Parts: sequence; C-alpha cells; structure tokens
Amino acid sequence: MRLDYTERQKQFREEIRSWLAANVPSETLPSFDTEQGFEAHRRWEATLSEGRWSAVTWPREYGGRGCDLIEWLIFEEEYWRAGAPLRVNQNGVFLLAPTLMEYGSDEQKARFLPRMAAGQDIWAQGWSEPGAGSDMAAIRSKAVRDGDHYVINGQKTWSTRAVWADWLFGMFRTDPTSSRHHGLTFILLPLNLPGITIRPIKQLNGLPGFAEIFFDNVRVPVVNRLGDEGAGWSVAMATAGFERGLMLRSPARFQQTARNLVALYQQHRDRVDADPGIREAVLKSWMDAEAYTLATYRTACRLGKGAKIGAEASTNKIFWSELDLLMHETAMRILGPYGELMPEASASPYSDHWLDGFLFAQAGPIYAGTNEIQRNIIAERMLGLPRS
Amino acid sequence: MRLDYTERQKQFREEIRSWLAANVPSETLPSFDTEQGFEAHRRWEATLSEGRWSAVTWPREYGGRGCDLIEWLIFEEEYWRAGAPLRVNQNGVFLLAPTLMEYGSDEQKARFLPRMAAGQDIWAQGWSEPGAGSDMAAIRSKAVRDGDHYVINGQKTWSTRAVWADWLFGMFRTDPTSSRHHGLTFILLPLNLPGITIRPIKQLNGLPGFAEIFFDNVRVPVVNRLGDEGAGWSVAMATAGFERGLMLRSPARFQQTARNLVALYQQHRDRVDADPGIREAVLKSWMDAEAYTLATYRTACRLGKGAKIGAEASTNKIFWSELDLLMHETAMRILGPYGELMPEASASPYSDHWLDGFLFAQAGPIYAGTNEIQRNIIAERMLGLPRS
Amino acid sequence: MDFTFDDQQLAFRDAIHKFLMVEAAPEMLREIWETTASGRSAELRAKLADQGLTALSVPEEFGGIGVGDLDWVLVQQELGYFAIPDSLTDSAYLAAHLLNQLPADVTLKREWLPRLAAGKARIAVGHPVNPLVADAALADLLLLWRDDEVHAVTRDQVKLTFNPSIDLSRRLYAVEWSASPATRICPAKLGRTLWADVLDRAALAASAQLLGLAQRMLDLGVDHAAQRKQFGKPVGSFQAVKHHLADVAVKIEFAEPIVHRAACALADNDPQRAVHVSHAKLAAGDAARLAGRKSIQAHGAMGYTWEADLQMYLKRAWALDSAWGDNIFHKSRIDAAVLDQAAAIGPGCTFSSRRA
Amino acid sequence: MDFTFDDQQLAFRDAIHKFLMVEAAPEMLREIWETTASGRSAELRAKLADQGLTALSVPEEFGGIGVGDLDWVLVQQELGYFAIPDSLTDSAYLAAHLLNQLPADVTLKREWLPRLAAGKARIAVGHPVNPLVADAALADLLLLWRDDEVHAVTRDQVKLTFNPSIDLSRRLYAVEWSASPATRICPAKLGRTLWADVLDRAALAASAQLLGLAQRMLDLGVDHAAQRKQFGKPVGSFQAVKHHLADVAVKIEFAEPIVHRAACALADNDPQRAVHVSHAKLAAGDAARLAGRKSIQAHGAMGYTWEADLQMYLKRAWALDSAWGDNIFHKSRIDAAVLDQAAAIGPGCTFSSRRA
Repeated sequence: MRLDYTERQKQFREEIRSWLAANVPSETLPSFDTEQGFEAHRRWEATLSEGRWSAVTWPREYGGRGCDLIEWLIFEEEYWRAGAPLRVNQNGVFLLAPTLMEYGSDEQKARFLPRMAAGQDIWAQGWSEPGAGSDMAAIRSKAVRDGDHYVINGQKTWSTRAVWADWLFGMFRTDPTSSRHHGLTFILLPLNLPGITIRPIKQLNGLPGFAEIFFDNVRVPVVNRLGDEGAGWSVAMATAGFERGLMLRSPARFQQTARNLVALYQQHRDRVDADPGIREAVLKSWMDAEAYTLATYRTACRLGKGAKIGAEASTNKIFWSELDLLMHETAMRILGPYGELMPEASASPYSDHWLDGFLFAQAGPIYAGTNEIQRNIIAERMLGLPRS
Repeated sequence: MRLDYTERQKQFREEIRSWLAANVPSETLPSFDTEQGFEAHRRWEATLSEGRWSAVTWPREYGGRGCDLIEWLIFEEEYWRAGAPLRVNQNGVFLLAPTLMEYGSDEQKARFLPRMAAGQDIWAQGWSEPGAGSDMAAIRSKAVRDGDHYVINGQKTWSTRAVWADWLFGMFRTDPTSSRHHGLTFILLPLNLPGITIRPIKQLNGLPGFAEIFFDNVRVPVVNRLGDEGAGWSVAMATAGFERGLMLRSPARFQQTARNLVALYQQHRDRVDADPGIREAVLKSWMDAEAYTLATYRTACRLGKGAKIGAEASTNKIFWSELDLLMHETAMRILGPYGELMPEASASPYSDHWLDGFLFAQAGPIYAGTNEIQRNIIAERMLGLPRS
Repeated sequence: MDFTFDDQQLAFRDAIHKFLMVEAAPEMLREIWETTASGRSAELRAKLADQGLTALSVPEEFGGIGVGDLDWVLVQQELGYFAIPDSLTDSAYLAAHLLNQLPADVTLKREWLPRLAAGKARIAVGHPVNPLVADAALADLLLLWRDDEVHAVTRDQVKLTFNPSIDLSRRLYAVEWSASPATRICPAKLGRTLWADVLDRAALAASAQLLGLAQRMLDLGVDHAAQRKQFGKPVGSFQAVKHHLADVAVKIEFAEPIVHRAACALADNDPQRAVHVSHAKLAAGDAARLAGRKSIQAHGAMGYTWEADLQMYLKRAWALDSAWGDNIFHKSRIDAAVLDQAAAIGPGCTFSSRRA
Repeated sequence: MDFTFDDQQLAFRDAIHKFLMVEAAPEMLREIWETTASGRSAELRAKLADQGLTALSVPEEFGGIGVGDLDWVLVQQELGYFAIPDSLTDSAYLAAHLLNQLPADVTLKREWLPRLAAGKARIAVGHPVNPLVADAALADLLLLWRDDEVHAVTRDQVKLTFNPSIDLSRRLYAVEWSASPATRICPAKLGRTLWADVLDRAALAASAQLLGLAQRMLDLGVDHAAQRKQFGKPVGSFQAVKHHLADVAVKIEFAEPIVHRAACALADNDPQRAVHVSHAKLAAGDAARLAGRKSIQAHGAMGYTWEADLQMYLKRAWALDSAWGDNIFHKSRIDAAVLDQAAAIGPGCTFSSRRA
C-alpha cells in the first residue's frame, strides 16, 4: 500500500489542469436539457476531444489516451474542481463505450467510438419500458429479423438525453416466445430513422431531460447488433454494472459539492449555527465524500490488479445517491427562504446554483436501479439472504 | 378545544403530588429483575394500593378511583416526575386488567382485580412461543378439556416477569384441529401449579427479565378461562391493542427522560458542543417527547368522547420506541467513556443510571410486536396498501 | 382539557375539502398557474368567498364571520392539501387579523374588511422574515414593515420585481417603496407586537399547510404504489415501499397535534405561543420533507416528472418549509426556550408554562 | 498509488482469522470472561504469541518481527471480529511502539521488548483520554502519563480499583500511583509527541476492531435471519430485514477504506494522520452502532438476551466506540481540520494535504 502519486501521475495532473484552466468556459453553459444548451455541450465535447480529453481511458486509436483508472480519477478531480461542464455524452462515453469495447466487433468500434469521442454522436439509452422499470426483464419491445434488418416495434421510456441525441442503445426482444431475461438482444440505432417518434418528458425542473420513444416498424441493420442475438441481457448487465459502479458518478463530483457546501456554511455560520443539525450535516458531507473517494480509489486499484466489480457496485449507488441528497438538502437549509428561487431571480444573494443540484439529487435514489433494488441485490448476493 | 385543566384536575394533581412527595422511596429500588428487587417493588405496589394509587382508572370497588384518562395522564406525569419506581405489575394492571374488565365474569373480576391492585398477585404474560414470536397465530401449546379442567402441555417463551411472578395470562390452543388464530383460548393460571417449569432467560444486563415456561400436563380449572373457548384471539387482540397503545408507555415517562437529558446536556455543554449532533438530538428529544404527550392527550380526549383506538396504536409503538433509543443514545454520547460503566463503578462522576435505560431501550423496537410488524399494520390497515 | 375540535369546525373542514376537491383539482391548478400571468384566478377567489373562506377572520360588524385560529387551522390543512396559493391566506387570515388589531382607525377597517370578506380585495403582507412579498402584483393593498411600524400602500405606490420560484404556485416580488407619515398606519411600539403576531399566525398557517401537503403527498404515493405493478405485483405490496409510506404516516400522526396545539395557543394568546408555533413549523416541515422524499421513491421515475401531480405539492412544500421563518429561525426559538436554565420542562409542563 | 494490501499481509490476516475461529469461539470467550477473575487466559496469550501476534511490533534485534501499522490494521479487524480483549493490543501494539520510540535508553527496551515478543509480559497503557486503565491488574508493567511525561511503574507500585463495565471483556481500573524521577522514562517535550502517537495508534486499533465487530454483528444477524422462521418463511426473506442488513453492509463497505487509509497515514507519519484517524474512528463507530442496532432487530427478542452471542460483540462495540477518544473528541478534530479556512479540501486533496 502506497498512497501517493507517481511523478508521471503528478505530471498528468498538471497537464489536464493547465488545459482546463485555458479551455473551461468562463460562463456556466445553459442546461443540456435545452436545445441551445445541448448544442453548447456538444461543442464542449468537441473541444475536449480536440485536447484528447473526452475519453481518457480509451485506447489512443479511438480518441483516448489509454489512461488507467488512477489517471482517470485524477482527470475527474481536476475536471470537477475546475467547474467544467456536465458531460452530455456520458451515456455513450461511460456506459456504452466499455460495453462496446468488450462486445463490439472491430468494425463497430471503429465506426462508433471515434465519433462518440468527438461529440459527433451523442447517445441516449433505451432500457426502461412502461411495464419494465425496476423490473428490466419485463421488456416487451420487439425486434423481428427480416433479412439483414431487424424490424422494431414497441416503446421505450425514461430515455435520458433522447430528445436531442443522435443515437440510442437499448434492448429488444428478438425471440417472441421468450420470457424474462431470455431472448433479448442489444441493438444500436440512430434516432432519426423512419418510424421513430420521440415524446419529450419534462422532469421536475420543467426541462425535457428524458423522453418516451415509440417504434413503428423501424428497420435497423443487423450489423447494428451488439453481441449475439438473444445475448442482450448479459451484454446489458455489463453496462448496468458500469453504470452503477465506477464511471457514472466519479467521487470528484461529490467532493466538489462538499467543498462548495463547506464554503457556503463558512460564509453564513454565524446565522446558521442556531440550527446545530447543519454543522453536523456539513461535517458528515465532507467525511462521506472522502469515504466515497477512498472506496473508489480502492476499487480502482483492485481492478488494476485484475479484480472484478461485484455487488459493491450496488453499495456505491446507495452511498452516493444518499450523500448527494444530504449535501443539497443541507445547502437548501442554509439558503433558507432563498432556496426556492430560480437562478434568474434577482433577489438572491447566492451565486451558486444549489436548486438545480437539489432537484437532480432527488432522482439519485431512483435511476440506474432504485435503491430498494440495490438493497435487495446486496442482501441476496453479498449477504446470501434467501429470496422472498 | 380547551387546553387547560379544570380545578378538579388541578386538585387531583396536588393530591397525588403530595402523596408521592411523602411516600416515594428516597433510594432507587434494586431492579425488579432480581429476587430482592422484585419483592421491594411488590411492597411498593402495596404502598401505592394503600393510598389507592395503584390503579387509578379502575372502579373503586376493585381498588381504583374511577379516574378518566386525563386524570390518569396527570397521575402519570406526577408519578414519573417524582422519580417513583417502575411498575412491577404493569402486565397485570395495564394489560390484563382492561381485558378482564371487558371479558371477565363478575366472579373473575372480584377474584383477580383487588389482589392485583394490592400487589398480592403479580402477573406475567404468556404470548410468545419458540415458533410464534411476531407470528403469534402460530401458537402450538395445547389446552385439552378434561371435565372441569384444561390440561396444558407445551412451551411459552419471552414471558416478562415470569421468574418471580404469581400468575400468568396467555393463549393456548384448545381445538387441536384448528390453525392460525382459530381455536385459541385465553387462560389465567397460577405459576406454582404442578407440572410447570420456569427457566429464566437472562437479558442484555444479565438479569432474568423474562423466562421460558414449560407445561407438562398442567391442570387448570375451566373457571380460569377468560372469554369463550376458542375466542382467545379476539380477547388477546384487545389486550394487544392496549399494550401497544395508551397504557403501556405513558408520555410522562419519556418527558422525564427528555428532561433529564436536557439537564445532562446543560451540565456538560461546553465540552459536548464540539459534536453538534448532540444539541440537535437533545432538542429533537424534547420536541418528540412533547409530540408524544400531545398525541396521547388527543387520543385520551377522543376516547373520552367514545372513539376507539385503531391503527394509531401502531404509530405510537414506533414513535416512542425510536424516541427512547434516541434519548438514551444521546445520553451515552454525552457520557463518552463513562457510558460503559456499571452503576457500581466508583470512577464515574455521573449519578444517573443511563446505562440501564440504554439497554432497556434496545428492546423497544422489538417487544409488543416488532416495529416492522407495526409498519405492516400501518401500511395495510391505515393506508390500505395491498398485502404481499 | 378538551383536545378535540367541535362538530361545527369539523363539518366546515369537510365542506371545504369537498369543495376544493372539485374546484382545485390538479389539472385546474396547472392551468391557472401555467397559463395566467398572475397565476391566480378571480373566478376561484369568488367561489372561495362564496364558501365563506374570505370572511372567516373578518368581524361580524364588517360583514364577516369572525371566527378564530382554531377554525382556520383545519381549513389551512385543506388549503395545503389542495395547494391553494398564498394570496388567500395572506389576505383573509393575516391581513384581516392585522387590520382588526389596528388601533381605533376605523376608516381603514371599514374600507378594507368588508371587501376582504366579500372576496373583492387582495392584500399582500411584507414581513422582514421573508425577503420577498408573495402575490404583491395582484394586491390591491400592501401592508408593509418598516422599522416595526406598519405601513399601508396601494399597488400604484410600489415598484415590483418578479422573482420566480421553483414552485409555480408562488409569485414572489421584491418591493421598492417609500415610507411616509401618510403611509404609516401603526407606530413601532404597537407594531412590534402586531408584526410578531403576523409572524406567528403566518408560521402556523404554513405549518398547517405543510401538514396538508404531507398528507397529499402520502396519498399520491399510496395511490401510485397500489396501482403501479413491477415484478408482477403492485409496487405497494413490497415491504420496503410499505415501510417508507408507513414512516410518513407516523410523522404526520405526531406532527398534527403539535400544529393544533399551536393554533390553540394563538387563539388563547398563550405566553408560550411563539415556542409552540416554532415547534409546529419544524414538525410539519419534517413531515412534509419526509413525505416528499418517500412519495418520490414510491413513484419511481414518475416522481421525478413534471406530469405527475406530485411535483406541484412537492415544490410548494419545499417553499413553505422556509417561508415565514426557516428551520434555522424556528429552531433557534426552540433552543432558547428549552435550553434556558429556568425553562419549565418535563412531565406536567406541557400545558402550563409555569409549574404550579 | 496502490491502495491494496500485499499478498503476505492478506495471508497473515487469513491465518489469524482461521486461528481465532478455533481458539476464540464465543463459548470459550464466555468461559474465560465469566469464570476467571482477570477475564484473561495465559494459555490463549501463549497461543497468540505462537502465531506471532505479540512479536509484530517488536524490532528484529529484540526478537520480534518488526512490521508496522499496515500489517496490524488487518489483524486488528480480526481481533475485533473475535472480540479479543484490550490487553493484547495495549501490550503488543501500543506499548511496543511506545518503548520502541523511547530515546536511547536501551535497558528498558532490552528488558521488556523480548518478553513482549515472546508473549511473556503484559503492559498496560494509561493515557489521559481514558479515565481508566484497561487490564491494569494483570499488567507486569504500566506505562503512564503524567504531565506529558512517560512513566513506567510495576504493578506493585500502584493501587488499583476495579470499575466494572457492561462489556465483560473489559477490565478497567482506576490507578493510584506516585510519579518520581525514578519512574520517569521520557521527558514531557518528547513525551507529548509519543503520547499523541499512542492516542492515534490506539484510536486506529479501536477503529479497526469496531469494523471487525460490525462485520461480526452483521454476520450473526444474517445467520439468524436466514435460519429463524416466522409466518412460514425465514425472517431474512422479508424485505424489511434484508434492507436493514444491506444498510449495514453499505456502512462497512465505506468505513473500511477510511480505516485503511488512516493506517497508511500512521505508517507514513503523514502530517494529516490525526484527522485521518479521527475520521476512521467516527466512521467505524457509526458502522458498529448501526450493525448492533440492525442485528438486534434481525434477531428479534433473541437479540436482547444474554445467551445469544450477539451481546458479547454489541457491548464491546459500545465500549470501544467511546474508548481512546469519544465521538465528541474525534469530531472536534474533524471540525477543526475541515472548517479551518485554510484547509485544502475537495477534489485532488484526498491524498495530499497541500494542493500542488
């Protein structure tokens, strides 16, 4: 055990820090759940890509730097510390790409990854259906083989970023006689195909952060299949593992929130200390953000030595989603009557946009598998308790 | 709505306060889970009874004062505020007696109630069995009719106070072909009958607060049956309702703990405020103890107007058990390294016996129906959610 | 000692509930909030007046009903349950009380109280505990604080800047105005007491509304969980979801009597009323926050959408939790009362501030 | 950056685990604790010495193995899991380190370190953060604080008063003794540093033991819940019980790396080690408290009995949670470090106290 950085790692940190200092937009970009904001974030992805920073863990041939996970953590630390924009293509870069690397053909990798890294293709995900939320194996959307195409009919929902995204990855039932997690196939498709209708779903803040997608005889070439026909469940599970796990919520993001929360508390502590629960929560926020960071470094080191991510991905999901809620609720307690004001309200003396984060934090315990599902997984797979 | 006391109520408060000032033992009695302490508490019950204070809500003919619930609450407030002893006969006075009043014959009432009020008979309860804890309908102990006797065989467990108590009330299966909550009968029996073996169970503090009871052809006269044969479940449910509800844990007890906690905090606040969670918990303790008091007064007033206690009894159980834990955990946090010391340890600068209460509080979320069972009841009966 | 409401109070509450169920359905509120600039409906206000709501606090001599805080508190729970915006409470409860308590200046009372009672005037109230004034743009009159004095100004005497809230039911304004002897209707010495009463009464109203909001969010969560199926059975048959919602029921059960006691304390002018109100605000806020969190969870992804009605009640609960004194303000009042060495606390002190 | 233990460290941990599973089964501990006056077994100590445990911190020149905090921390988790009493840690870890760090006075080291390594001596350590000294009655030597000086006294030089703890594994004594130049083995100036090290190392050991205790209580809860049936199925198949235990697993999962980082900070003499140790103590204490609470709940009424093994681990967890600095002490160190205006916190600061 050695908890210090190598000279190379320190240089890497210096390099990304300098680049970010020169390139991070000075103004916060508009939300990527608006059309204008989406395009601004797409341009930022392109800028990142020009500096070869959009997917640092990928091989160089696809636009990455072949970084290991420790370097990735360093990248993320500098990225969030610099106040750089949210990643509009995180579904693609962090969720789909690792699956593509594992299950994709060389042709598929060459076709999809460089455009993804460059921000040319922004990806949405198509898991959930109206009757298949937490219970993903209840998927009913069909893909019927017709020559060298699949013909897709059905409906997806809660499709993040799908309103303005270019491509979708998702799971469809290719064997109509199958049930549950058998007979599903993982398919990639452009969202501008004939027969696709996208209905935006407005989220709490009123912006269409996700969408319903309707498929009416949508023809997708068979070459767009990822992995074998009928093997979609295991391909998807690899993605779900990554999603819950390391990449989706890097610790630096929470550390930055904790740091901002400490600063907010310090500015107002004379007034705020009348409610002792606030200082308690501020200290807990810092401690838990550190804990999450340490646990992630440990996982990264273990993965670097060949270990696999198991049910600890489920513990991650619970931990960061509760931490994120705690921090934003605490910030709202400090803001008091200013908490409810939208960013454009002129009366607020606060510059940070805590409200946005507070709203977003509400979704944490739900998406990527509700925390109840995660607790079931922990109880049954880590602890070995009997299924109900 | 009028939230003040009548002159009569104020006089009643004065009367019990004076009596307690003159009669409460100046030294804390030894634990009633020791033989010596049990007898000391029995004598205290007799003293209470001499003042006609042992069962104030009962009719005068059985040794009570015919008090209404508001007077009972006033009695309890003065009782706990005076630091008077725990009630060794609470199983009898608060749980069995209301059931006896409702289901007992005149002969049974005359036979059991005055001796109970006088502390001559101390009662234990016999609900649980090794296979029937939370699932009380799984009772298997049998009572077979033989002329004017029942012959009892089987085993009870978690029988509170049974090590030194005189009598037991409990449920037995009189119909061997029945299952679940059918075919059960409520029976009262003296614990010195031939064929009864009592095995003490030591609780966390090492004292035998409950016992296993083994029945080997124990003959009990049929006149000891409470209610009809086979009607035990509904008779017992009346008791369980009272148990979870108003009488078992009067609010004054928790208010007194909250008051002691505030005093403990004030003595040590200079040191203690370094942990802001403590002040937060102290304030919450006071607020929740008040809330529990207010809710109980409201229920008492409603009952006084003819309402029935429903599923709110389940909300009570959850609320007071969590409050009791919170208060004792907070006290232990203030005591720091002195918290673990037994009362006889000479190094401790603290005179209050927080450790005993802390240990006892651990059982709160379990006994009288676990809090998980209570939450099921609330969800299904108050909220109407479907059974699993 | 009678901790129950009388039959008339309960019957009025039930009538208001039935009325609002029809007149303030979520889809109607959405339409008013989202499509009108003011976010308010004169038509709904007229109907509320027909129900007598605007006349409750107006004395009979000015055309009102003249009942008190105990009648209001049950109504406020309903206003919360149906997310009725601030203007009604600010006009018919706070402003009416404030005007009632003014010294003999009958002119102002005679001018405004009958109009209030008839539902023909809206009055906004600006108290320094709130940085902004709710529904100022629609107000015919504004009662404003300045150095503990009470001032009355009309809408043409103020400059307003709209400050949007996440809660579409809220219309908050920064108010610029000039105080003058002509606008002053009460000097600071009496004003201090009146403003303290406004604050306590407003915080009580917010507490009762938060309770109502908590109950609404619980009901929405229960409805959703009972209908929505996953893994072949209703989500609400899973123990985890049941227990989430049961915890909310417990919170509400033990917050409600605190709110009712605070109402009684205000009605009785109890010397401890400020502490009781702060306790009510904290407890009701806790219940509403937990109800929001658990109802989102019971809703799953639907709980995070604009289209599910939950969001309307959720955001109003978040806003009211910090209105009329945030948690810091109210906890500091509890702190002062409980940790004061001379405080009479413990068994027997709940209903008497001094132990006999 | 390598946040993993090496194979040798893990293998040693595994060996100790297997050894203690046989030699420190609950029924054997009960017998030692309940039937012997000292609550300690010379036989078990000899076996522990055979395993090398008593030699870990003793340098090779004095007959030991001479490994450090990183090797110890994994062992401490096992000592917690098996509820091994204080004497082993106090002698073989704390006292050994303290003796090692003394200035050149080789006499004392030569006298005690080889005996420690061989498991033939017990040394008690009296630090002012604890009001009492653990296992003083059995100690051959006591290392005691007096105004930051370190003093060494033998058992015949002290008067002991036993102070019983709820945890039968704990044997705590008030110690009366006289300091003199003859007993002083280190002056205050250096002593201050040494005592600070003792405190941090002891708090680290307690943290690791609390983690082990949390895991043990979780395992006992899981075992009970998987076997005990109610309503016709195992208690552990009910979602509420599952989620209680899953929450414990989460707490442990995120407390463990904090404890391991603290061990590394001590091994490296990191300037931030005090903060890291306090963080470890708070997180491990939290995990142990939650594990205790939830394991009781999973046990049902059994969890409240003397005969269920749970109580042995529960009480030790409660005791250690406040030993070597209670929550107030450790939280105040976190507070000072995090809320200091000059503190370097946030992304990139986890492993470097100053941002490059």
